[in-house]
Amino acid sequence: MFYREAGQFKTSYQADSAVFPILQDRIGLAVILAIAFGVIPFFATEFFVQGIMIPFLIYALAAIGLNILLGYAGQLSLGSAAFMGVGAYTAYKLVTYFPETNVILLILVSGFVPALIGVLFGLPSLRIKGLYLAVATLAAQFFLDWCFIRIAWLYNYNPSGAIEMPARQAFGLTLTGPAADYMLRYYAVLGIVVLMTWFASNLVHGRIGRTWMMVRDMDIAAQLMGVKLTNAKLTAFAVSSFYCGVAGAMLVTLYLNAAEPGAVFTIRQSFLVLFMVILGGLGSLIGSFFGAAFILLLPILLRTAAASFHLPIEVKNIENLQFMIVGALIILFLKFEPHGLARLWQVGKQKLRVWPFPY
Amino acid sequence: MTAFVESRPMSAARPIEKGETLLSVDGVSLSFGGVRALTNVSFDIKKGEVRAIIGPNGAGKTSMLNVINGFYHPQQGTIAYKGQVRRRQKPYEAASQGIGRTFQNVALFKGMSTLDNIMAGRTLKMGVGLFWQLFRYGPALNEEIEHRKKVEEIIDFLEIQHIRKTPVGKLPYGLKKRVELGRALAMEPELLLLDEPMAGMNLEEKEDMSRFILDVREQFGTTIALIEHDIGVVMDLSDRIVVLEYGRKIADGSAEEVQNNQAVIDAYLGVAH
Amino acid sequence: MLYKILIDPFVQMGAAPDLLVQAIWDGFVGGVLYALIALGFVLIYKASGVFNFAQGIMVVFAALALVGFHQMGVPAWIALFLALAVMLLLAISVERLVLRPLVNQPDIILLMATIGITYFLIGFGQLVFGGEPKRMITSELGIPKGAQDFDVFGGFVSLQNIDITAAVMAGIMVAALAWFFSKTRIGRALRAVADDHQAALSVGISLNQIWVIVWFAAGIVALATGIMWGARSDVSFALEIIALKALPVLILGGFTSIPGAIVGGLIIGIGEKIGEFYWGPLLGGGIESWLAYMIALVFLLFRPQGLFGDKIIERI
Amino acid sequence: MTTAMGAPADTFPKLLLLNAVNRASKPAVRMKDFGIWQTWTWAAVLDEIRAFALGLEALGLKAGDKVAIIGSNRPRLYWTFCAVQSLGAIPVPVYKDGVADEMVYVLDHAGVTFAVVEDQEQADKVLSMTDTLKSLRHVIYDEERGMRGYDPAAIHAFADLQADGRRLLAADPALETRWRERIAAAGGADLAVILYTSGTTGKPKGVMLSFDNVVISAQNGIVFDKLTEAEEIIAYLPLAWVGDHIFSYAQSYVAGFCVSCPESPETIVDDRREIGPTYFFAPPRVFEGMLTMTTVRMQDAGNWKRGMFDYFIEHARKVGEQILDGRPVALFDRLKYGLGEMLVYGPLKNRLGFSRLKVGYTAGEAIGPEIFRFYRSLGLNLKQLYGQTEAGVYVTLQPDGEIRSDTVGRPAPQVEIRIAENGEVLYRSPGVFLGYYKNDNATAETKTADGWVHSGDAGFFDREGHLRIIDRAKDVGKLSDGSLFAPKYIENKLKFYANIKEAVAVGNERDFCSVMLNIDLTAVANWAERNNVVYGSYQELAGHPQVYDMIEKHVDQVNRDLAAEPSMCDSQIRRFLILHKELDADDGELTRTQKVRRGFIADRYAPLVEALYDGSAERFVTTEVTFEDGRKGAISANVRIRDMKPHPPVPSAEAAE
Repeated sequence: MFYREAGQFKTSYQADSAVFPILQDRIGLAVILAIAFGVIPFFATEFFVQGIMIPFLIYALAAIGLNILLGYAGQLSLGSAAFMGVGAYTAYKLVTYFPETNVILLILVSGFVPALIGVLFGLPSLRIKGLYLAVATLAAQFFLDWCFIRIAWLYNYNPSGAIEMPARQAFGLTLTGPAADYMLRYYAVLGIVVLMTWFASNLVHGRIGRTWMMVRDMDIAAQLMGVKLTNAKLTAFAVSSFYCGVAGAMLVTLYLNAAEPGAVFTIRQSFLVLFMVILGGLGSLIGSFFGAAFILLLPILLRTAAASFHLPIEVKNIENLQFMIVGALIILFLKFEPHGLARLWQVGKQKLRVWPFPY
Repeated sequence: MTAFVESRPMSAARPIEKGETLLSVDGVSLSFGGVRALTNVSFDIKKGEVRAIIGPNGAGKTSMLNVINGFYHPQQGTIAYKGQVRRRQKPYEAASQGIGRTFQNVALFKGMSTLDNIMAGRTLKMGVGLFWQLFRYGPALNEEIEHRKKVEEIIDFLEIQHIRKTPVGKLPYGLKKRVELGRALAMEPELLLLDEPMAGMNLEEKEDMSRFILDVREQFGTTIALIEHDIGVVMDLSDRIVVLEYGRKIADGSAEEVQNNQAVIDAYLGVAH
Repeated sequence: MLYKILIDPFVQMGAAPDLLVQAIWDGFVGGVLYALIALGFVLIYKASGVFNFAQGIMVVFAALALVGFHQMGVPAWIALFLALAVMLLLAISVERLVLRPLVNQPDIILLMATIGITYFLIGFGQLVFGGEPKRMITSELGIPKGAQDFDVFGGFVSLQNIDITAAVMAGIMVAALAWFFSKTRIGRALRAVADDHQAALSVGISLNQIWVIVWFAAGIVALATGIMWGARSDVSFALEIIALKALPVLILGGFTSIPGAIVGGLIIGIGEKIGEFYWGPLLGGGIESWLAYMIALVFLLFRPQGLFGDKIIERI
Repeated sequence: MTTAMGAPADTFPKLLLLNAVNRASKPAVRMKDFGIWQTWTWAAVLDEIRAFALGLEALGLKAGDKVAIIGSNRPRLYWTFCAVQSLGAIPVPVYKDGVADEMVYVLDHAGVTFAVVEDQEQADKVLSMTDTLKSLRHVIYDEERGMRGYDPAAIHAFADLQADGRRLLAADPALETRWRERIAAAGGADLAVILYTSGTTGKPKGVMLSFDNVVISAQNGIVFDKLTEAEEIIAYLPLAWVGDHIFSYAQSYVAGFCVSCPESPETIVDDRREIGPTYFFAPPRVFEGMLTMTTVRMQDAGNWKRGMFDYFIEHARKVGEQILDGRPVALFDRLKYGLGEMLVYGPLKNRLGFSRLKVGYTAGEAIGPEIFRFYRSLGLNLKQLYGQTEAGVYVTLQPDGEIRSDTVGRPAPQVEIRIAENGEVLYRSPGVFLGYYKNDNATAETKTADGWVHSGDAGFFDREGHLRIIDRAKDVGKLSDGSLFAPKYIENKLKFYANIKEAVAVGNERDFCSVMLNIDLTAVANWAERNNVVYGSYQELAGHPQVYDMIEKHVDQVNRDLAAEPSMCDSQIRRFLILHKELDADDGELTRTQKVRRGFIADRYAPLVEALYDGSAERFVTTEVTFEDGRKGAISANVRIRDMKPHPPVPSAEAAE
């Protein structure tokens, strides 16, 4: 309906293969970015920024990470939280060793360690597929989670076993530690997420992304097109773990400030990210945002609904309801819309494009 | 105006000049856990010819292609490609040596568009690394555009412009087959293996596909080995034909020779063994 | 250090064989429980090709239902039957609401659906029965308490009666399943399903019925497992994590083999006990949480089809 | 419009040279090829044309030679016009999908020595005629696919000729000077092009147009509609049609705007949407097709959406044209129209590719008033013009704000019109053709010594000074009771219905009017699906009783309309039938521009016409058909006839919908 594509013709391949070839989409993206950078900081409450926007962006990045592996390269992983954890602990160690260095830089660099470990645990994917691989990634989940508890060096021998973020700066502004300003953190998280989403979008639209999708859709044919499965899968593991790692690093540095041993990067967390990907849409970057928003907002919505309708629901039961709803939605989506919310978005967009004709 | 009379397009069946041997299969045997798929099969493929492999169901035709492709490794026998005998070759190595392939049951990347599927065929020829890919700029973009041009030539050649951006999952069967041929062509193969390129097509689609196959040879000089069930099509298209039955070669020669071969007639009429 | 890893543990084993036997026994009992979970899994995988991630949570759910009914004042044995009824209801619902709509979907989709079931059951179970840990109604069901002590190699080994009961029950259950599969009409049909869906239809049983039957069978196994497990510790959702151990068991045993599930369960159970007991201290303890997966992972690299699975031949 | 030297740019080669200087880096032509819109600037076009012209010259093309151009709308074929003209030779575009007989007649009659063709298909067609075409020496093809193995002495690739031209030019730069001198030497009065009219009767006639004819006509059209070099148009009509020649070639050169050529016939709709033309020309058939497509697709829409669509279309019908014409409209209606623009009209125009349309024209034959109003009510500045090949297109044009669906407008600039006593329209203008090629008799019959041309159409000026065309002068007849019988008028009313594709009315010198109809397969098949009507073939569908019932309602509605008009009341349709086959240009039933050839059809289906008047309820007929490849066959069917009850005359002038 809002699309007026008549007259938007492409005279170069560069324009034709752009990520957003339609003018209206580019405008839409610009509006969203403008709201994220310019409107939210000035009109949103602290709770909204600190309690919703920051975790939403961080989890969206984690979901992008898993989506690269599962949605684009077709490799199931149940260990995303562990890779987030590796990123978190790397960041913690880095800020300990390099207190003067720009913390944003350290957060980004933190992705390299999980990338390496991701490749290590991705090695079995060369021999095994699908369901078996899921079990292999569980090994990563439990082993790494165990490491976070048992290897005292990781938490600087803190007697409580927890990590606590010291105050660190970037560009002369304090971003971490309990005293950091939430708005500065928001900008840091937003900047990192936008940058990395842009990178991810470039990757999946280019040669490497195509290779991943080839492996996902038909690995035999991919080999006969000259794809080395080893390289393709391990790159996916590396990039995916890098993204999860950076998300994990942001989680402790810019959101939680601290992490109790064995409480944050658990298998439940892995499932949470997995659900974001499934509900949001396999193989869709925007879906990762939808999925993260949905999973994070659901408890808030439930609580609000319970409060506004004066339903006699205890707090713990809201959590239980949330479990049930998520579980049921997973099944419903798999049945009716395996490509998740992103697919609904796509269909909606397509409907608007062919409007007034039926889709 | 006499010149015009002689200048009809060349007929499809006209034999082209025999070239050197491109691929030779020598005494190949293959079995899966005791089940024999191929037994002592030998034949060769010459540069520039259309070579057909025919035979009843279960004759081992697809296994033969898989051996050539490096997907299966024969227990006995050798395969020499461009004069070089190869050992336990991986499929992607076969691809990098110029062997392209289509499949019996269309093996397209179903989550991707026609364009991306054919772009996938260019994978081997692309190589700009992660850094530029992240920015989709500079070498990465140039490479993408350069290969897009090649891909567009193939799209033009196969007359599939109208489905360029359609996800392949939505295409009718005949078009899927055509896209798959396009994907194989994008590799610019020297040897193109076609596994039943016309299976499940109607007469008109078969005619189109036959024309494309001959055009491929004419335009790109590609050597073609194909498996096909439609004997009429095979006879029209191929220069030479290998006939397999129960994993053994029972005949090899021109369409005429094969047609008059008693063993072939028996195999096709289903004489009991 | 190398000495500590390679030699010292074996010296310890030799020095105190009674402790070794005790460790093996403890591992054996844990292994039996793993094996039972894996068994329920294999049942479902064989008949419907579904990788049932929810098998672990079904164990918890079944045990919770049993205890929950009892807490509501229902006598233990009736609660047992009610719990069975709940599992039947679950089997029917799963078939209706999950399997039937998702028929012919890729494996990975079905796996994710069972993760959905897992979450649903967690929420539903806690909502209905409460999330706090509960005591299993061991004595009410007549399961013996106490322990038997045996003299071994100069020391003594203590076998809990509960554990013995568990082992015996597991044995009975495996035997019953074996009998069911080979001697009954439905059992034969189930086996046929694994090989050929058409063949099963010709026996006169619809696929949907078969799915209900195997899910119910898996539910019974889950209830039995839940009772045993609950008797050893509390009934709580912490079991969920432990139940995931069934997955490495399956990797070892193969997804389709009942003997594989048993042997795999025992290997994992004994292996992780011994590993924890002798090597754990070197690593700071708690290696039980991942050792099983690591064993499975290493195993996968060398024999992806499992001990008893069929070799996977990839056809193009 | 003068060249650098100050001489008037009165030929296309001169205009090209001018544009290559003044608009050197502006786009001149685009074609969607290899997935993107490949673009040539005016400077690039000059280079291409010069290279090709020099190549042609080297091959022996001489001034006065005739060059056939056969193919679809491709930049190279358009360049051929100018390249040929730059050498003083004459381009002769030919309908590419014509049957061989027709084509061979034209090529032979024109005496072409060169043929520039699109691809192998057209090359083969021309080559198959070489026995007849003694004068043909060379064939040049654009698309190289499949062209290996042809004799290189007589058949050449377009690109190869250009390469020759470029090589020669590099070797001898003076060639260019001589080429430019020759261009400068030509003048506006010279013969520019020969366009063969498809003709409703008889053999095609070659209309000779001078540069002046075409350039001045084109210029008049540009001034009239204030066209600029920024216009975007899409070329999709046959090259041999005067409309395309003026709009896609002449006006592009004169105004300097860019012409876009679609990728393939299957992608025209998408390509049009991508380009979003600002200036668009189409015969009524195209607009009918789009409306049918819209109607059919909207029938698949959900209830609420269809309801919304119908609601706003209804509103547009009420106020859309007033708003377009700048007449006063109530504020509320205007707001509602604005909402409709957002929800329906805007998106619909976007889907049709008309979001940027500045002015659109329909011509060739009368457009159904409802169809015409539909587009105008959406806010599209669609206008009618009346034109002929012999006039260099323009005879009359509708000025902005004076648009009526039933008139064709005022005389175009520099055109004089008078009505002959028998009602025939005569015109005289600078665009009036030189004569028919090698056919002085026909020229004498059509064009008087003082330059007046007989249009062959009957018409009159209304009180506002607008010309109304009733029909072909010779087709307007009378029923046996003496009342007026204007078959085309009736046919157009019928064709407004999406389900009716063609209609042929008979009744001249007879007691009453009856019609033979063609159903529209797309629309009726869709209808059949929704109504569970099972059918196996077009023929079966056409003869289906339920289809007859549905069509009967349409016919009845037309009768109701006719009853409302005093002069037409007596020619209400009393009987109708649905033809068992689609009228087809290959069978000679339609002209190449898809007009029905009424006389031919009446002869061909004489048994059916007889049945219409002898009271039969059905008649068995066998009809010969020509297939695409030229083979012939026959189909037979039992065609049913329905009787209709005439409506009494309605005193009020208000026609029901």
